[in-house]
Amino acid sequence: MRTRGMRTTVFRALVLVVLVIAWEGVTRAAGSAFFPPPSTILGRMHAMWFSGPVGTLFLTDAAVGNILPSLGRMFAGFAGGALAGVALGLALGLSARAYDYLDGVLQFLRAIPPPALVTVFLVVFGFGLRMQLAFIVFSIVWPVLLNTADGARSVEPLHLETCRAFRLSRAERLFRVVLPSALPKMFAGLRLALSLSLIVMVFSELLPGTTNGIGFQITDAYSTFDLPAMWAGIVLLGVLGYLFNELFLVVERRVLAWHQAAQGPPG
Amino acid sequence: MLEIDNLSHVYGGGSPNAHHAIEGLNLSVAEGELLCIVGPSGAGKSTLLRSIAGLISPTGGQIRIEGNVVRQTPDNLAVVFQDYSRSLFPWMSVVDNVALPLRRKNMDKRQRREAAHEALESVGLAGAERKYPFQLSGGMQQRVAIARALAYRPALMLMDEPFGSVDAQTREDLEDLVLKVRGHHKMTIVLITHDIDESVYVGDRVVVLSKAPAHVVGDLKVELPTPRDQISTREHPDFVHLRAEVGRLVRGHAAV
Amino acid sequence: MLEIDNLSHVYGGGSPNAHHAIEGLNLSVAEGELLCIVGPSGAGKSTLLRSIAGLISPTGGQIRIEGNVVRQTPDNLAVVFQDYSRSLFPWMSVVDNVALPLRRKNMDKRQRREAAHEALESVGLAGAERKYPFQLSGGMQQRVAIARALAYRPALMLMDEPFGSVDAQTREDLEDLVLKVRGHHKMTIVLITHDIDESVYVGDRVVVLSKAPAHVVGDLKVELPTPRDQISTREHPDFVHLRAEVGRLVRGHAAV
Amino acid sequence: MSTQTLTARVRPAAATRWSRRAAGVLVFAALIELAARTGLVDRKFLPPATEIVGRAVTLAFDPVFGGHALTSLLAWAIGLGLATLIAVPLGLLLGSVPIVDAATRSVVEFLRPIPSVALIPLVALVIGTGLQLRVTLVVYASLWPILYNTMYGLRGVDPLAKESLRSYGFGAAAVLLRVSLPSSAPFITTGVRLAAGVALILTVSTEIVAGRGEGIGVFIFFAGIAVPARMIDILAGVFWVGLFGVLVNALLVAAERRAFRWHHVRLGEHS
Amino acid sequence: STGGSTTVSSPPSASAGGLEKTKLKIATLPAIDSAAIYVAIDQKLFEQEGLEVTPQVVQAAPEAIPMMLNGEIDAMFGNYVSMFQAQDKGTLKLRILAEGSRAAPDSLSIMALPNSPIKTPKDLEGKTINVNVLHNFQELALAQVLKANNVDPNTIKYVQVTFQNIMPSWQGGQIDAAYLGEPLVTAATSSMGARKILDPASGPAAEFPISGYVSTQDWYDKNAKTAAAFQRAIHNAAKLMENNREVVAKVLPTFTQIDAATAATVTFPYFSSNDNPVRLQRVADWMLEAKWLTKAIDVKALMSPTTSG
Ligand SMILES: Nc1ncnc2c1ncn2[C@@H]1O[C@H](COP(=O)(O)OP(=O)(O)OP(=O)(O)O)[C@@H](O)[C@H]1O
Ligand SMILES: Nc1ncnc2c1ncn2[C@@H]1O[C@H](COP(=O)(O)OP(=O)(O)OP(=O)(O)O)[C@@H](O)[C@H]1O
Ligand SMILES: [Mg+2]
Ligand SMILES: [Mg+2]
Repeated sequence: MRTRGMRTTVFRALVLVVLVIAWEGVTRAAGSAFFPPPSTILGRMHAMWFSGPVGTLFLTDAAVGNILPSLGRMFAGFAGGALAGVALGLALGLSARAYDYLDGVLQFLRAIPPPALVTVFLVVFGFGLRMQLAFIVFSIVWPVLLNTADGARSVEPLHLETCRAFRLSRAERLFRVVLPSALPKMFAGLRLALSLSLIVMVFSELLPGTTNGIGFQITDAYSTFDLPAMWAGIVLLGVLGYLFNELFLVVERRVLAWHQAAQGPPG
Repeated sequence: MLEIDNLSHVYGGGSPNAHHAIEGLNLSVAEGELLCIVGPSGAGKSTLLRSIAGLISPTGGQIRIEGNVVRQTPDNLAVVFQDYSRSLFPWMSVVDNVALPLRRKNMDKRQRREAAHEALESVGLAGAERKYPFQLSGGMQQRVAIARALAYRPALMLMDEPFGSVDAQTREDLEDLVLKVRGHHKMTIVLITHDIDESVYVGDRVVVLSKAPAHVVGDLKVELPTPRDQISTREHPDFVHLRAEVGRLVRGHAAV
Repeated sequence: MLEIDNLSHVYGGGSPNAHHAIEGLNLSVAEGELLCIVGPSGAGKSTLLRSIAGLISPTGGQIRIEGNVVRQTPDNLAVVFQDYSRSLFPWMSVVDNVALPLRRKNMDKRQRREAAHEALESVGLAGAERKYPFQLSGGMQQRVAIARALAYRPALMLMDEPFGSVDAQTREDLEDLVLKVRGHHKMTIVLITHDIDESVYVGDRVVVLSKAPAHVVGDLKVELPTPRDQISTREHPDFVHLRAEVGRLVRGHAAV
Repeated sequence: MSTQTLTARVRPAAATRWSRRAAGVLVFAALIELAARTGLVDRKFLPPATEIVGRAVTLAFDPVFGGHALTSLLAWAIGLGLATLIAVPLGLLLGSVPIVDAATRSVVEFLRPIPSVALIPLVALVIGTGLQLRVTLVVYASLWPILYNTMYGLRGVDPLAKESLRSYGFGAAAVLLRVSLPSSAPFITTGVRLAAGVALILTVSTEIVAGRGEGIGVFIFFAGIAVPARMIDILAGVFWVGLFGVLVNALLVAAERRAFRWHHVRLGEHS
Repeated sequence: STGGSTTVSSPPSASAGGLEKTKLKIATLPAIDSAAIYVAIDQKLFEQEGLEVTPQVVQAAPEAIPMMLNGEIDAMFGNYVSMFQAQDKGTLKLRILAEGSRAAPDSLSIMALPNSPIKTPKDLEGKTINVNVLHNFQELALAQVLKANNVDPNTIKYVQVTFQNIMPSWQGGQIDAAYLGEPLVTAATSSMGARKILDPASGPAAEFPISGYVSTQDWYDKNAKTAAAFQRAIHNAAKLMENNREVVAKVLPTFTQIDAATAATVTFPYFSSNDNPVRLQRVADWMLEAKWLTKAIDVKALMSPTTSG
């Protein structure tokens, strides 16, 4: 078990190394200013963010001033969106009434491109953090909501009958039966929402009045044609996304241990 | 305790392939009675059970429990479903599965665990508490479902072929267990079985249903000495006679 | 045809709560033989069957079919699972469920349908072809699973408590059906059952397994006259004797 | 939460359901109307719902707007179609062959959080800025919901169903196509529904940033740079986008209900 | 209703032969500054040069650079600050084909709402002001003008606010003073009673060059004669526009969101009718001073002499 885990890790690292080398080769050969080689990008990342004093864990002021606020926004938005998505999704999945009343409006909102509503957001929420959070929550809530609703609707009917036969209370049915069996599908939605929250965090930093953040640095870099800096931002997002995803999978493996074990080996 | 009045159930009513599962079924069960129901496969036995439990609403007739018309699941009821493996919650350990319904009772966490433990022990699963359902054999899962219902100590217990997946020895033990529990806690039990011997051995009464649409074609009182005993009861001349009688009824109506 | 050599299976190997389901099991089945396996609940019968079918790989020992070591699912094999309801595909009608495996045979669509239809008819489900599994009663679902295996006409058929959910009459019919099909198509059959009478009635041989970890504790040749007959065979003195013998073996080892 | 009663999961009459939906929408519209009319928000920036809808209706007969809408629709349809065609097989592969998943995971997870805005200049440079730019970005963004719902859907397939087919000698590919795919199809469809929304958003958003003259997004952009900004036009455009989203979702749900009747009937949602 | 195209003198002989390329695609912005190219089309000035020019409206200038690099367009209308940054970073080997617009008095303005405490330029210290894009010509010009007014430009906080959201942010108090261009200046004055605090295009930044028509050095090397013809047409258009508001007002509604009524009242920028490396060099020098460039740029080397009359 453990050795197999080791082997896939090594394998994955190998694939990664090969790809990065290929990337370096291709970009060097192409020599386009728009596609700097990864070594240049890494150099820039180091200079911009990771060449600080030991006291701040090598983080520079730019890193502290941009990466941390971005992460804060992202996590707050993710938490809000996930919570709202789960709550609404459960309501929609469990209650035909709630579904009927809300379906039309939610499907309408879901299709709306947030960039078109910036002015409305601005007027309703004002400049800055509140608007950014509203923006993130509004954008990431949908995958969680839809997948949770799907999960709550697809609970094994005999499980529900068992609940009714033993007259479990609503709360017990919700927390001990519906939620656990919807959990695998919810996690698919949460995993989508996690990386989406990084993306929308970048979008939210394009909004009027933003003065810091990874997304802010990316757009500022592009508007001044500092392409290595833009790529540094992109790579940072990729790395962060990768790390968050790994973290997410650890949580998922713990929470869904029964599910994976019951499913047996994949294939 | 339980009265069923002219019960009918039609699946897919209105559609061209509607299925009349039950038609004009009358039955009443006294408090504390253990009623066995036998009948051909697909007759409508499980449908009847679901109706009693208030899980489906009959398309005709009425079911009353202690005088009240069943509109939703009555209080103090436990069901052992025929599809036992699907009725267990895969994300809970065996003991949690058994303890879950006990939250309805006034019991604290420790008491619930103890009751669950005791029930599991009584069905011969003392070592399996911490396992998950998928780690158990078919027969063991079935016994978990039985333990869950037993631990609940309901006033009315509905069992749908509860011993179908266990070996002969275990089956006999479980039959005796049900008889014992019934005696201790004054439960009313409705038990569906395909085993004619079993129906006569555990039942106070055996009701034979016809092929679909199901209605009662035989209703036999079992007057064998109590406590029953696996060897002497089965050798009792009345047992042999009743068994033959039930067999005849089942066969006669299965063939129609 | 089938040889099992010192088979062992451990679930969750390495972990502290590893479970030895099978240990040092030896068994061989001749071509065309109908072998019945009986044993206590949780012994490891289903595990044995899964190993033969190549669905799990044993942690020790070897299984050979026609001389070839089983590494993956062997050709020309059919399984009736104990948890029959989950083994049916809910998105397919009953007839499609039965016809699906026939795609492995050289049959066109019409032939597959016909074969499926015929198999369903033989298990008494002629009217249910167009229904979906969830619209059937438990016993009917079980018969669909049997029909699927029968329609396939495998060289080796593995059946895990195939008649557990049907009524007495249907059960007898199905037993005779299996005997008939076996005679016509020269199948080798391994059948797990909890019904000791059944094991003696249908089996050419009855193997008794011990409690977990399972190994063979009894291996009885059944030499009853063929063709078997539900009434005369069961009255045959050898039948009564063998039945008692098997019962003793099961009980003796269940109690250990 | 009506499952405690006998009528649990029995869907009420279609008329009831539609009137409830209409009620929900009306309440929503009334809230906007009120917010604008009472001055809770400046109606310069959020005009009353009736005015928005009125403007949307006149837009429907405006051939210029029609042209914009058709352009967007085309990009949306091609993008979503391609995303589905790519993501479902890819999801089946990643979900069923762990080694491929392991090998590609770092790359996939690295790519996923890259925002499409950052990609616009790069993609534009490599493949140009026409329809292909929009379609590429739409595919890139709407791929993920389908891919993940496919992968997670596969995990939920009953192992015994898979074993059943395997035992008849079917290979891994056949089991994947005949058991795993149909069994997870309802959840994959949910992914497609999600992706349809994402694709719509991406189409319009890309147009707002880099539309090159055509598309609803361009219409919205131009309304925004007018002085004063024509909020009513922006919101009327948004209204059509939202309505289209509702329509597409309803169609997908109806198609799903037809195609996967077994799923819904078994769950007791008699339609 | 043409504005008298016959008055423009141009040597048709020059265009007759030898053009490397006659069909041009040029990226433009939906803003007044881009007017010259539309006037040139409207007045058939390109035709006279033997050119057929198709404008391609883009929503922001940086968007056009990839298009120019992959050959989708031949040239673009962009602001010098961005272009010099691109040149400096090596993203682009720049070639300026023709100058475009320069700030005219009152075409840009720092404004305050009527009830704002900001009255004089000095009051701007420490205040938040919007810009369309950070680190661009707006900041560059304002910094010079503030210095000339004894205000420390470094105390100003700039926030990037998209065009459409300037008004709501301003009214919502999220910016203290607004940095507006036309037609917003006119609109804010007339509809909100906003007061002008400072003209960022005055004093040292008077006639500040904003945007021009640029292409790549590579393209220029291959199409020198076409470039010259293009430059002539643009300059001729600018000459035409100098004393003739109508030719401009006529084209504005076709590519901007400015209606005819507004077009008649807004303040236009200056449109350059010749190329002048000296005034353009100022932009590069200020950028270097602001450390927006890593090395000096010799603007003259990027320009061609004016060939039009
Ligand atoms: N959900 C359903 N939709 C349509 N028909 C159904 C449904 N459930 C059961 N039926 C039909 O109703 C009849 C009675 O089913 P039921 O499950 O009550 O039989 P049963 O007596 O329990 O049989 P068994 O002994 O095989 O379990 C069967 O013919 C079955 O096909
Ligand atoms: N996936 C699993 N993980 C761990 N333990 C398992 C697993 N499957 C089965 N077991 C254990 O292996 C033992 C044998 O199981 P098996 O299903 O083979 O029994 P069986 O003889 O078929 O019993 P029954 O007659 O009750 O079906 C049981 O004790 C069970 O708990
Ligand atoms: Mg039943
Ligand atoms: Mg078993």
